[in-house]
Amino acid sequence: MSETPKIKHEPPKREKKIADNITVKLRKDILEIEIKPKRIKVKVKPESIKKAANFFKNKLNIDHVASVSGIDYPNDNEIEIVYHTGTYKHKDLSDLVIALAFRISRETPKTPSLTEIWPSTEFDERETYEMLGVIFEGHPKLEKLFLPEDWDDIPPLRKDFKNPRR
Amino acid sequence: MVNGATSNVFTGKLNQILEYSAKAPLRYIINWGRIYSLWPVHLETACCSVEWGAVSGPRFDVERWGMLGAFGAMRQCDVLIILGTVNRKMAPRVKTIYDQMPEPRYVIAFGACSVSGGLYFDSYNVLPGVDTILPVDIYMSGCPPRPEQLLQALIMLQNKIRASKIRSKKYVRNTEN
Amino acid sequence: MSELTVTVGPQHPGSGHFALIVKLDGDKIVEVIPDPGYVHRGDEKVSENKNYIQNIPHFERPAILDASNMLFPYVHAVEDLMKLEVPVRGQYIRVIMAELNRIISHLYYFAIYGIFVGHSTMFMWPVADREHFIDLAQMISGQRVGFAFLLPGGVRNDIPEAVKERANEACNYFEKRLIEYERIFMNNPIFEKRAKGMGILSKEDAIKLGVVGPTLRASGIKSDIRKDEPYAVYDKLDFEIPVSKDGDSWARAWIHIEEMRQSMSIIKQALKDIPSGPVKLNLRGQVRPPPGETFTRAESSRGAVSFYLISNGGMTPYRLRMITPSFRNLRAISHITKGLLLADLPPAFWSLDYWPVEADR
Amino acid sequence: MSEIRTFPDFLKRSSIVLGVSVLFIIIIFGALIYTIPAVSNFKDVLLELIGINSLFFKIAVFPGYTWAALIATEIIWFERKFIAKMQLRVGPLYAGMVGGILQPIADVIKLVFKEMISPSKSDKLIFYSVPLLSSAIGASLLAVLPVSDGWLIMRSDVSMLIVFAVIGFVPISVLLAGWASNSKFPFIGALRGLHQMIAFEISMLIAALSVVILSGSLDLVNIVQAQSRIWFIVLMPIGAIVFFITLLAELERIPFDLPHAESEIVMGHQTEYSSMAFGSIQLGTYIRFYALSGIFTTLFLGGWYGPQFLPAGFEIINQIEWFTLKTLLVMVFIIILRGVNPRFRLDLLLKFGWSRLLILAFLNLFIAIFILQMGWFPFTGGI
Repeated sequence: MSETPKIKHEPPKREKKIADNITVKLRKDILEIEIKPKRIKVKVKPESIKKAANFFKNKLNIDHVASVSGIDYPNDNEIEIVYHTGTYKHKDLSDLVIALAFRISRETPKTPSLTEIWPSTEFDERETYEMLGVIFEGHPKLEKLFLPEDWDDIPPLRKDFKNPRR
Repeated sequence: MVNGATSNVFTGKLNQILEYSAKAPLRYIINWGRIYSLWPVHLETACCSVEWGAVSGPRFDVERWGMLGAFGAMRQCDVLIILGTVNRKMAPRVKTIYDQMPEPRYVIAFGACSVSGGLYFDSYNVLPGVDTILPVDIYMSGCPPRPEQLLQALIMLQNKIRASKIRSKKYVRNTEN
Repeated sequence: MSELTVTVGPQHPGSGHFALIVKLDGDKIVEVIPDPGYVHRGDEKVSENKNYIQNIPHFERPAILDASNMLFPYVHAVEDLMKLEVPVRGQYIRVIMAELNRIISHLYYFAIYGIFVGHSTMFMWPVADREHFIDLAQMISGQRVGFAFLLPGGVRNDIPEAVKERANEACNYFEKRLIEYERIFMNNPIFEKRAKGMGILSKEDAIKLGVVGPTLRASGIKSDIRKDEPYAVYDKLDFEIPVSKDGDSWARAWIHIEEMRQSMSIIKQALKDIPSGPVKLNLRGQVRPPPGETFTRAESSRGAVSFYLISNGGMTPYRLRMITPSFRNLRAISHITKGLLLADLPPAFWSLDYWPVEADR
Repeated sequence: MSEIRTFPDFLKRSSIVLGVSVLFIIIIFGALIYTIPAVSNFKDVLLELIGINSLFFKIAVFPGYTWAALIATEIIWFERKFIAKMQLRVGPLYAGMVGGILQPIADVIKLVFKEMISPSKSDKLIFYSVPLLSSAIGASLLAVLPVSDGWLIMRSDVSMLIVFAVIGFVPISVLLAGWASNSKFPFIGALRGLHQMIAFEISMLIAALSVVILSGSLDLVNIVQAQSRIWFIVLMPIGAIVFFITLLAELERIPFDLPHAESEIVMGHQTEYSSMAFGSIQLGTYIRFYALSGIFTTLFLGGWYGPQFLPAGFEIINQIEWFTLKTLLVMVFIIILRGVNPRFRLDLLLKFGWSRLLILAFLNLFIAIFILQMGWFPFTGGI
């Protein structure tokens, strides 16, 4: 992965403007930025996730997180975590979904929790914790949400999870 | 033999005599009462509860057979309808609820998921059918079953009860003798 | 500290498929801790083992009373990756089914709301009227609730001719019934006393918690994916989005009533404007998106439902995350029930239209 | 000794008690026969004791327990059927020949032969005595209920006070049930019941007091006789409304069914009761339903008197029929209210009870005094 952010496809105007804004302000933290109509995906370094989130919230008016998704990549030995964010306050951007993605190591999956910045991530981070085993540091209540209390297998959404029923 | 549990000085062996002489008509009456008064427990385990709502609604109206809409406390209930998937977190709760119900009690497995796991047969968190933890009386296929199917299941259950014998000893659980 | 902890659910007439751990001080709620997971079936993992067509019935099971709306973002995601253009008639039929489903789902909402405030007639009436719309959906798709009607590339079959007449009949009948609902339920003085000013979710909190759907609109934010990011043919249809400023339980119920009115108007318009032509693309069973990822949204009856699909070009999805509205509204339960009385717990949390199966997936 | 599991088991275990009570009854009857002077023949004595004019017949059959139980069970059927019609349904249909009329009987049979469960840490004695207490409260109200001029079980100078004294036991039975169950939801339900009944009982008493002031008597028979020309509901509509609302609260009917609100606290104080224990609580509630509707008829609807404006042909309807008709109408009205109303909340209920109903009740009391002082009501003290 290169140091300078690169842009895929020919981007639409409005999205490009926002992407440029992000690129200028977070130049050092961004690995890659992907633009599609109404969708922007910003890949950042894992250590600068809090900085990026703060920038999103304060400068771009991103006020809520739709979901926290975790994707397991056993071949790269990494887990990608994607925060899909959006805004209600900013009427013009209501159709825009900005994804904030970063990859962490599969063996020691640790990342700071974003619950302080976006309280709406609480349950999503808990779900990612139990489904992929990602530990969100600073989360107020990092416990099991959906899985049974006596779950003793590895997190089920990891690709090497062997389904006992299949 | 005369002992305190079966007879006493006032009634002698009257209980036993009554029990033997009145067995056949009594059985008919008791079974008739049970047939038309099946109260279900209010337990929703998954999405089939939508169709349960339709069954207790006006078009299918299960109250025609004396079955109330879902009933609050399981202490007064007779039927446990497993409305859909039972997963590993729900399974101990379902078992507890079944244990708390008074005898005689019946179980209807409503929908493919509660019969065999259904659409989720290969899920890591779903039981392969509720009969792994409970004795099931009636199985209903469908995902979700149509409301008419529950009416059919109800009539099947009624026929089952009608043919059953009354056994007074069956309900004694924790006795020494 | 004289705190009493009661567990409401999973076997409780006022909970459904999940549990609420309620801490009480006297009759006042100190804290409500939701305990979901009683219907968690591992949909996201299961979907990784099934191909794109087999997955269709899977994704409507989480909210089976809202089947077509749940499938909308899924088929969009597959179509987006495969670059498919759906025939216009197919899109119109999709919209008709989605709006029928919205009415069916909202009526179920009112049925359960009635039971939760002890109004048994309000359970029976919506369930009775729901059957009319189920009949319509059954005419179109052949199933009562789980239609599996939307496919990547269109819909499964064309609508029969008689639907138009029957739909108009049902809508005209139901418009009158809605007035009766308002009379017996919404404007009932006891219900007004119990719902107005109860379970308030302010505009700021709604934004902060990121809630969706009628809950969000009741808090005064005009947000609806059908308007914000028009999909299918929603940009060609004329409809309003009801918004309330109160943010209480009553406002949330009122939004549902108004949305049913709008849905009926959409169905009527769509049936009038529907062009002729094919209803689906002939994919010859080749539903196999190229590698890539996409994030699609649609407005289900409970709010925005989103699918995040990552394909590696295989027969099955590499990772498919479904973000359901109930899971997002789960965030609001402990927020709005704080400080209420125990008696208000079931009506307050049900006003969010929280469907546990959908939240647990 | 094994635990009591079913109702027949219960009967077996309690057969000693039954035997002793049968013995007592024989002794008492024997003593009565012995003490009655001028014993002409056995048939007369039997008629005296259990004939249609005897006290035994009145207590056991009409207007006593059997009659009330019959009305109670059939009102359950009627309620289910009527509510079903309001809700566009059919209701009970197949149990019994005519529209499922035997539905409550089926329920009772099933409940009798069901297993009896008591929670392991419950207070067994209190737990099993509450169903009996509940039935007893309902039944003892029947004692003073005047169905007609001559037909009542017991005439007392203070029969209205007896009614209120007996009603005072209801909160106690509710509290005992909740306490003895040793479970959370019954406990909350019991406390709710206690709150609700105490809040409404005072208004109820004051509303009834205005009737006493006008009629000048605490005797229910005199109260009815005072209404031979004009019913008290015409003179004191506010009092009638207050009494009716408090009646609903006392009977735990919707919209005041908070003590056993299903969606909130499962079944309230009845949650842990199974089998016939639950059945007799329900039966007691429905007998109380009948008895209190009868009290309302007595106090405000002119008891056994028909309306005065009716043409002559209606004289064939006798007093008992008028009373039953009016009582049933009151019951039907209460059932209709169940179909169209949601449930109240406790704080609203208490506010309503203490700040509205009490004031209205006092207002009504002043109206009654005013009417009396102005001499507009000349029939005080009966005719």
